[in-house]
Amino acid sequence: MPASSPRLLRGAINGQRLLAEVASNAAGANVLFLGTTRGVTDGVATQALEYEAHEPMAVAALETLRNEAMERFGLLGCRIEHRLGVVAVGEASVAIATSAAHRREAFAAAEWLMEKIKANVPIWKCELGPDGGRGWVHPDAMPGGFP
Amino acid sequence: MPASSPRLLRGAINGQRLLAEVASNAAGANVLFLGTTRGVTDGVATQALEYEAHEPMAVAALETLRNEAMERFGLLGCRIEHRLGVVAVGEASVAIATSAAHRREAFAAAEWLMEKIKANVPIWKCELGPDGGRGWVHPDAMPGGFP
Amino acid sequence: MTIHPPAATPPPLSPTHQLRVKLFAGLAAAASTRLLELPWGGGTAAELKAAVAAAVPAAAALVSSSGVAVGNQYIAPDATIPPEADVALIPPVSGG
Amino acid sequence: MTIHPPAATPPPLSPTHQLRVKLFAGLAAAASTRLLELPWGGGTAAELKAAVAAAVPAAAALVSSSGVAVGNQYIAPDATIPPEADVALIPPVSGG
Repeated sequence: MPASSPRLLRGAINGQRLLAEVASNAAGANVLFLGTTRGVTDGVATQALEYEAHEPMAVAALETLRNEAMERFGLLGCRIEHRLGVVAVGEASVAIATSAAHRREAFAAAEWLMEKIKANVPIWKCELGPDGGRGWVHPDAMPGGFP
Repeated sequence: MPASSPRLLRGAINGQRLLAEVASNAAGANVLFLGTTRGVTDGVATQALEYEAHEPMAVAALETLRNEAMERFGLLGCRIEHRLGVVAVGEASVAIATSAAHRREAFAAAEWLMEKIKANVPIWKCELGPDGGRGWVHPDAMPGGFP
Repeated sequence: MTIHPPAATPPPLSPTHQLRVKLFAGLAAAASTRLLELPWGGGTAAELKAAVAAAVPAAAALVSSSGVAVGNQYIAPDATIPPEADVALIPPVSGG
Repeated sequence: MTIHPPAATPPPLSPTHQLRVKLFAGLAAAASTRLLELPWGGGTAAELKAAVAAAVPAAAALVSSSGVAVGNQYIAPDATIPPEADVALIPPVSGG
């Protein structure tokens, strides 16, 4: 698997390293997105989030999305990482780094990837409440577009 | 001037520090944009870029834009830095870090700020060619909206 | 006399053949397992979902809104699931 | 008999009063200076641009597409420039 392939990891995400990995002398624009655990969502306190994935399927889906983003937006570089396990408030659960000649493509690709990851990639979050409560998050929408 | 105020600086931009400065337990989304010097633009080789500014006016304009972005996009944090002097190929000339509860606002604010900075803030770049040639860049459009 | 069936035709599956279905997140919590074993005589993805819902009634609603994957790919509701398939039920995702 | 003009009326500027105009980037390069001194009897931003273009013909085209700032603010073409103003010509910007 190439070094640029998406990764699921249990340690902390290093955004600075991802930016360095997408750097290019042909790039005028570099975007790093970090999705972080909020301490409060819709008025409910969160102690931490816990993530799990269908790992081989998630890695394959992320690789497919990365390749599509590289082509669709003419990117020069693209790195995707997603945490698994417990992610404390303030820590990053997902990171996307993109580079392109111009900023529109770098921004659009990072946003597009986040939309697709949240809609299609088999990764799930569990809310860990301050009282020890656990709740898996399953939006109403169907994954994969099948009714 | 508050620590969150925009800065013009002659040393390297530290994107990681800017992200740390916009971090918040209420943030679910953090975006860092780095505009970097391209080695080639429209087929012409660039050795480096050199930036200058009407410094007090540029800092005031950036502060006004930052305050407007904070309000318009409901940001939790926003930092802006722009280099002055010579910026080598691959180095960042401008950095914007935003944080918000949700990603749409964090992305939109960073894009909006870059549009406004490029259109209105009195900063100029000079292309330094490999043969020692220099050329100030002045787009056809008028600054400040005055014909 | 010995009858040799055509080599290309596999023997019919016993209805007690066990299919192993990977479960995740709320489905695994509801079923109290990450790997559900089901008697499986063959059928479609939609039929598999019905069989899982019958085996784990507490997860029926979440099963009905789940997709089915074989290997690393989602499959359509009318696609057939081979007996030895690497099958997973994919409840609505929430990564990011 | 001595005539006292009303106190609120400043004495008329000598036409040889010097206004200092900050120049940047291509304007500074064309004028070979970052601070242009101009005889200035008062007038609008548009009149200042005409005076700068006349003083630095090599920069005339760029001056015509420049804005005028007093202090940290752009001013409109018909706005008056006070004699001691902190004036700058702002050619089209290219930061970022």
